[in-house]
Amino acid sequence: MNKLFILIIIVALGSMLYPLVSSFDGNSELSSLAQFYAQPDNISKVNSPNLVTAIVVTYRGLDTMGEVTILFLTAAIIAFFLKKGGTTRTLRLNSEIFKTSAKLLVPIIVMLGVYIFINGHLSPGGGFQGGAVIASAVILMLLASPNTKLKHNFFEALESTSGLVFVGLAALGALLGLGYLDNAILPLGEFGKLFSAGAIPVIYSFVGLKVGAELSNILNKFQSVQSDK
Amino acid sequence: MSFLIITVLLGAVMLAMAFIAIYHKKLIVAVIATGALGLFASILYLLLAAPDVAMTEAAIGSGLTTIIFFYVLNRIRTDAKEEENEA
Amino acid sequence: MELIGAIITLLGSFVLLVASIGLVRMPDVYNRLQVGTKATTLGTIMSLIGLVFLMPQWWGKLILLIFFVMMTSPVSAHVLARASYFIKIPFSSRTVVDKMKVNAKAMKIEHEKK
Amino acid sequence: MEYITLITGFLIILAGLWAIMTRKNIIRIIIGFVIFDTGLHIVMVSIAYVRGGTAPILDGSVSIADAAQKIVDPVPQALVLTAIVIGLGVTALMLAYAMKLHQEKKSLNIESFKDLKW
Repeated sequence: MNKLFILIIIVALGSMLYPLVSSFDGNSELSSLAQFYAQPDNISKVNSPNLVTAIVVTYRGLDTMGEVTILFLTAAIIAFFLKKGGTTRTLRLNSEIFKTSAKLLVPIIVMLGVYIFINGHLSPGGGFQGGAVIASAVILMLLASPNTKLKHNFFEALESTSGLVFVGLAALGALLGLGYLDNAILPLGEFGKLFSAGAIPVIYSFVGLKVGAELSNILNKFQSVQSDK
Repeated sequence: MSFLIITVLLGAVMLAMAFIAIYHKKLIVAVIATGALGLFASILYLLLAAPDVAMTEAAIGSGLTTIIFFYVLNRIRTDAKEEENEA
Repeated sequence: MELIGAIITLLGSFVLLVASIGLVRMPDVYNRLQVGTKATTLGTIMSLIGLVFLMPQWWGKLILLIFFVMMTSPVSAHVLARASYFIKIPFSSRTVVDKMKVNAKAMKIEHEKK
Repeated sequence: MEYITLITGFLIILAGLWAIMTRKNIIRIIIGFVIFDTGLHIVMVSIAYVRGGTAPILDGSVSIADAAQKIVDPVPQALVLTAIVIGLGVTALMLAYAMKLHQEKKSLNIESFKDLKW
């Protein structure tokens, strides 16, 4: 009876979604907003080849700021909830092969993450992807040797500093009279080179550091409440 | 045309993965199926010309989410064992 | 040049095909892991070497990729096999030698008292 | 192609909703939320697709002048990019709650949490 009721609700929702499918006839051209972003004048004003990066950092920069705030809040709440249990932990020793290869791989993966968010305005990638890659390097390190104490203060200091620099760079644009989160506070440079697109690589690098530190913090919290038996 | 076939196949596999994730008896298999759903979704994003989204989904949706689920499952399993020992 | 690259890539894909047949044919987890790692690593590396011949301007990236495959794939299979040994997944009935049995007791160790 | 992905996305959304509403185990409800998220992202990205378009990255193949004719819509992609990262944070938060609930009641069944019912 209960399931029948739920089924009716879902079928009703599906029939509400049906007109969206039947009236959708595919896009043959861009929407007006995207055409505004893709105009040659506006592209040369931002000077970033990757338009997604331009939108995330500059046009919709406030959204990114709110997103980073939400991530910070979830990390803080998780840290508040998961206090470390004081139990004795019995773990199997990892094999030497795994430990050695993890030691070799972790710096390379961190370097790959840094490469991804530094080149975020030239190729696919950016702060969020790079942060996720850095967090996966941290999880590899934690899996290989579960007793490593991550330097908690270091991660928190990194996260706070990057957040402050992000907000500071955003406010600098307003102070210079260009607009909040404008990227023209640094020289725009040549299209398609590494040092171009004004403040976009700088801002995205700090976003990447912040996201990486936050995700690492969350994973470290989840790892430290384990009690393997 | 080949893109069309690949898309249909991917969609069918994704629906099957969602079904497994909902109805399989073992929680571990359900979590793995969720991760596989994320991985197939990242291929779909690549076909839809969104490489940025595909990278994010591959790193987060199939990697980190699965690992967090496994940490929680491990913790819950050990808790349940302790309870059995006491009782 | 292109012919050599194509032949090496074809050989690599043949090795991959053999690996996928072996995945179905093998009796237990450990044999499947061995097939799925050794043959897959060789096949991937051979395909990448063939690509070096086909696209000579990508050789740096491709050699980096080969290095990554050689670093990650065997190690992950090793860790998987080890974990499945410790949670006592049974061998197939035809297994004769179990060299891990000797030091299984020495593997447990106490960590982190608080 | 975009029709098929759109329909797939909607079906995955409905599957996630079904999982949220019928399952009793809390972990499975969270899995339902993850499935719902994935379907929503697929719908948004497939709405952004333009027929025959390339990725919105202006390298050698796409020049600045004809960018507006060749690329797909970058705005929903940027929104989905941040939504995925938020999804990880929210999932981690829900799992932390689930862990705490299991510590309190030693049970993951949603029907054993009746403290606010009377």
